[in-house]
Amino acid sequence: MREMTYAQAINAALDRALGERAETLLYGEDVAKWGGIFGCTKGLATKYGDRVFDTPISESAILGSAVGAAMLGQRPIVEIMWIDFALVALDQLVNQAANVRYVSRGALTAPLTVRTQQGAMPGSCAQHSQNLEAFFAHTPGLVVGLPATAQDAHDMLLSAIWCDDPAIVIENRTLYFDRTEPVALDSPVAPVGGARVVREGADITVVTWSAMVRKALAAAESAASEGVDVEVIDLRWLRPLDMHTVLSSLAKTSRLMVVHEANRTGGFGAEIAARVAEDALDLLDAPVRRVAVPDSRIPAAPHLQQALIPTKEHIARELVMLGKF
Amino acid sequence: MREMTYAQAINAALDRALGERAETLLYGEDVAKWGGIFGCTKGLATKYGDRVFDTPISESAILGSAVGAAMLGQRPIVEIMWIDFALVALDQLVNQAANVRYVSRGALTAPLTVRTQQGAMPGSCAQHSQNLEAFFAHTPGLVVGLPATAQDAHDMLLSAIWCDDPAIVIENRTLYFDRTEPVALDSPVAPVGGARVVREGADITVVTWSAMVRKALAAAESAASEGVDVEVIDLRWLRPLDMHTVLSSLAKTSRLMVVHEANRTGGFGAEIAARVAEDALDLLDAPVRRVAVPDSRIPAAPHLQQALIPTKEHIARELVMLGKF
Amino acid sequence: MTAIGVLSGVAAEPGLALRERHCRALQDLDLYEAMLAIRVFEERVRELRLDGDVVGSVHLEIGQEAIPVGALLALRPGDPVFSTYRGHGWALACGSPFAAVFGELLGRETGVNGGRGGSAYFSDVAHGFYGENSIVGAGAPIACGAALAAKRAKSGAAVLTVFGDGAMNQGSVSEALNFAAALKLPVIFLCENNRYSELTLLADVVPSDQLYERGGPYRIPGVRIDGNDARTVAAAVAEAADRARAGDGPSLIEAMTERIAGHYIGDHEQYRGPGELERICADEPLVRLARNLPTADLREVQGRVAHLMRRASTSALEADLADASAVRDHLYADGALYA
Amino acid sequence: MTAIGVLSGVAAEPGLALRERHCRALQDLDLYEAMLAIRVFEERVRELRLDGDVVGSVHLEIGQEAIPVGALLALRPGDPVFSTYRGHGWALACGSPFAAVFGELLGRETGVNGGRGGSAYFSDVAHGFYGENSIVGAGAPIACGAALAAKRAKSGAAVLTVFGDGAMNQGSVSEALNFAAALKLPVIFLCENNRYSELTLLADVVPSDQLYERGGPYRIPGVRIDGNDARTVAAAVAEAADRARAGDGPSLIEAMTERIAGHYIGDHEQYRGPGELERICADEPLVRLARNLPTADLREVQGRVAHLMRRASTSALEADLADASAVRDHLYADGALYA
Ligand SMILES: Cc1ncc(C[n+]2csc(CCOP(=O)(O)OP(=O)(O)O)c2C)c(N)n1
Ligand SMILES: Cc1ncc(C[n+]2csc(CCOP(=O)(O)OP(=O)(O)O)c2C)c(N)n1
Ligand SMILES: [Mg+2]
Ligand SMILES: [Mg+2]
Repeated sequence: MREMTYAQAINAALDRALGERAETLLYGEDVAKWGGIFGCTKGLATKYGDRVFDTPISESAILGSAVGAAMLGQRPIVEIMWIDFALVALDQLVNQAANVRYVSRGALTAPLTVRTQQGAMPGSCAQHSQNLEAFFAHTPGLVVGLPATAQDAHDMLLSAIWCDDPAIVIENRTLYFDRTEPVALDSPVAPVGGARVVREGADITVVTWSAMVRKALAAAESAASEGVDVEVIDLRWLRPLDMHTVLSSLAKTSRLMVVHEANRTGGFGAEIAARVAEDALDLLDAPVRRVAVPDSRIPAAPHLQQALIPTKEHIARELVMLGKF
Repeated sequence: MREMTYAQAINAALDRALGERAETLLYGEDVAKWGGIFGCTKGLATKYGDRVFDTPISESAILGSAVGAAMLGQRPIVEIMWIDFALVALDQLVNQAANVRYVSRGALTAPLTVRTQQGAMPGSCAQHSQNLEAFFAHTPGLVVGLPATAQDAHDMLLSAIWCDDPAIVIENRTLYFDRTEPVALDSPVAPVGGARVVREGADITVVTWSAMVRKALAAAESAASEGVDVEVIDLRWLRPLDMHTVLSSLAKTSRLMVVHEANRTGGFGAEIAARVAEDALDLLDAPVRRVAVPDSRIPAAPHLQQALIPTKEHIARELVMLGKF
Repeated sequence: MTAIGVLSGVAAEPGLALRERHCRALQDLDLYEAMLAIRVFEERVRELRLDGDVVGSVHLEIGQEAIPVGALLALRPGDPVFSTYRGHGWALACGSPFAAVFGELLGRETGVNGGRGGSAYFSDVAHGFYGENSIVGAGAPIACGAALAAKRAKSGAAVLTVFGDGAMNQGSVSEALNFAAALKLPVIFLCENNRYSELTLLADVVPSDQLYERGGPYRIPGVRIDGNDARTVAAAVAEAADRARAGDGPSLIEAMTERIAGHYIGDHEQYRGPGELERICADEPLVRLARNLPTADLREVQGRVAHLMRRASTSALEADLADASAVRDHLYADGALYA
Repeated sequence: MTAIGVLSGVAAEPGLALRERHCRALQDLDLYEAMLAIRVFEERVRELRLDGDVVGSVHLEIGQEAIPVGALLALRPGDPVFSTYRGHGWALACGSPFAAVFGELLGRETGVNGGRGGSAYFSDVAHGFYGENSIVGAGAPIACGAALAAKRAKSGAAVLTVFGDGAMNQGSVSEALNFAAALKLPVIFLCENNRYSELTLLADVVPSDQLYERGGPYRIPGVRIDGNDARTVAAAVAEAADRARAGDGPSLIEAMTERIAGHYIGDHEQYRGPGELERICADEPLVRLARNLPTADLREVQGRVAHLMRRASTSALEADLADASAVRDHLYADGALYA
């Protein structure tokens, strides 16, 4: 175990992937010579030479070439600096990468990994603040993960790279540097998928992911002091989706809250709620509650962002209300 | 009332918009000189001159220029030939158009209309078969409508054009020519929004849209013969979303089915289910049921498509099962 | 009779064997035979489409056959080829068996992709055909990736990506040109300029229709060639492939041609001017080449090709429909990922 | 003292008044004053960012001021301007009041967009500033649309869109070039070539760094100019604007410059070679112009500018934070659409 930041854990995972698998490539804007705008890829170009390189600001070329290189046996790891920028080239993931294996009945595959990050940060503008995981989670053929901890930033990235299908790992930049955590670096690479109960509780199941995991955990502590015992599930992967863990928890708690930073309507929280309404309606003792950004664009000013984005206090209030329902 | 196809109704709406509003423009690939690949824009270039024009195959330029022209007071109506192609230029709708009004506090606006069409048709390939309404419905700032009838193809398009915000009208090409319907052409233009009960029934509420409306209606007839009385709601607009009509119906039926052609996970059916699980859980006497394409890419061969896409028979079976729950 | 067998008619799965051949070693009659095979294949597809055996949009390459034939004579086995939806001829030129491509269009289990791809989006990697693409321009960046892989593997492969004139206005193609040139990738950008994009004349939507110049700002050598002459195409592709294999980066070839069967089957072609079709039909590759070939030789080749295509389409028609119970297979490598 | 008042310091809301002026009518001292105003504005922004009053990514245009000043001297009121996230100077050159731009960055109700836009994505349509854009390249197609509107309205307006050197590799910019040229739109593509995109040298990701050539295949006249000289910029923009207004279509101007304050505040600029910053600082627009101006005049201008910026930033700091209760307003024209 080594103490490291989420960003350093990513770096370690990339280092391991490049070291262990000769067919990996790492590229994107600014990733090589200077190690990435967030430093996640620092030192890798020096260590791995031209397998790590900088690209022009051409997301279609980045993603498209990843598809082609993957078809020919490479295992490209490409960076889309902000998830918002994926929208200039979404075709290459949704129309191209996702189809390769299916349409060719496995004769061709596209085992590429996209690393990107998302979310609002104080001052970030409306074009750099979106949480777009729902777009990818709605795309059959893709694998979608959102690590919430340094350990998962490391492990899930490796799982994605090892995965034989196109995967997108959506990081959250508020997590990159904000603290260090002990990270185990040499465990075997796990297959993609699997949620995790990160706090046990008897009264409410909170399903959440990415940066909201910590807020939910903190809110659960507040709620505990008001007598509401909250179980928190870090969903980790949206595709494949581990409903088993969610439903097992719900069997115990009978109350469901989903928390995400994406805006509510059409967010992936809807899918969790829908699955429960379909497959486990009887388990529910109270209405499902989604805590999310209301349907709005995201303003830049921090105090305006705060008025929209669920805070720990906001989640705690909702938990207490749901617990007392 | 005039008998016309869905495609002709679109043509009539465009004709009216161009005729009544001098600030409208109509452009896209193949739309002008030869009236569009589906003939929806036939005759309009001759009638309205250079306000109707053909563009290069440049979706970013088409959508981006629509944003800019709209900011400067025009009311562009642009065509994206297949919704799948929107993915090469989604930035211009999600990062650009949707932000214009909000970020400028209304000093700038982007009243553009995108006409596009979607869905599978026998033989259509995986890159021409997707149903992507959920992407747009998840985007605050956009207006999203899916007309199911010739009358709505006309009326909703006009509502979208008259709307002072960016709107996308998603047509379905299986509806373009398959029959004629009487269409009223001169009614006042309604504001966007509003679902419609298209069949009354007491036992199950089916919420559906676009090409699935007719299948659901036909399935409802079959179910009726087995004693299940189905209410069918044509949702029409996903954004704004008329939950009032859905919940009023559900208050009567206590059973909800959502039917759509998009693949299940993350489809907009999840949102309907989630809203009900949040706001009207008590109304439900049975689990919510989503009938949708399973999470798959869409194969070209018609018999393979049929194995995935809900048919009338399939929906009817599900209705009977849900009715007997 | 001089044809030396670009049609491997004796094999179990008849197709074209162009990659192993060299253009200069072939007679005009061989070139004719290869192009005719594609032509007759597509004419048969048209019949099947009009009969309703094949459904959906079908884009024929009729009139443009000299480009795939010429190009594949210049390529080697192992050189990946990426085409557009107008790709039957490209697959065949790569060596895809006629019956397997018929089968694909017919949704047969024996189709190259078991009916998943259909006319507009199939691949046949066993023959180096990395597939069609139904998103205009999308194949260009993908081919760059294949070239990146080839470069890394030092495989000596040259990658060919084909697209239409209209595709040159798609941003992804510009990005691919710069990307390939910046990284000196072994890729050949081949633009089939048939002057039309669906219903629209290229000249109506570009300030200049000299598309080979589009590589200029990226220092990509560009040539405009007669795309209706297979030897000319082969020479240009061979030069570009040499450049690619030598590590000198991408090339852009603008092959001037005409499609003489509409954008897709069912296109009324109202956009044609008076006499236009007659004019272009008089110069299409088969007509042009046939002029100097003995009638008896032509007859023999035509007979052989017709026979093969009848056999291939019949065998495809007789094959089983793709197994619908497997329709959800192959979404992921691992079944556990379907959840 | 020769300055004739590009700083409208007496108005209620001080800002730059360039659009009404003509470059030739101005003295060097006026140009100095205008560029200095932007410089001092941004230096104050840097202080506010480092103090934590402004938060988030802030991209300064320090070193590039001659481009917005020159360009706006060549434009007329009513000519829409679209910039990138590096846009403070562009807004100011358009005439946005200093205090309102400070206010925007500070999240004040008085900010041009009440804090919704922030440093990287604000607009000020009242001054013809149609806004920044934080998606690289996205402003180019949008500007084409503005030009389309201007053309239809026969307003005689020329539209200016600004982007960086790195943006030239974004597909949407290529699409915009072709689109504008095909439609002969009155738009000026102005590329601020500061040689870097974030941490990456342009030269490392393009086969040729002669970006003005990128318009060639579209027959768009392209020039490379000294972007550190406001008069040169004004002349090039004036020529392009004349072409636009005459109906002769777009132009591409590559203005060579250097940013001397990093990609954003906090950039460690490790990518600089030894002596690089010193070299470029010796030729930055203010230093260059100051060389031939009397010290006393410079002092006076500097004093006036400093005073104005202090006043403007103070008034912004004293203004109320944007009203958070209105945070959901303006998503749609019609409240009923929020459902
Ligand atoms: C991104 C995208 N936009 C539009 C289309 C619709 N479309 C299919 S083929 C075509 C015309 C392409 O013309 P060209 O590139 O000249 O190729 P050709 O069909 O002539 O071979 C268009 C516009 C598409 N498939 N993808
Ligand atoms: C589509 C897209 N890709 C990537 C980015 C991230 N990004 C922001 S600024 C920038 C560099 C742009 O460089 P250049 O165009 O030269 O402009 P400069 O910053 O030098 O003014 C990048 C890559 C983005 N904002 N949008
Ligand atoms: Mg063409
Ligand atoms: Mg730059």
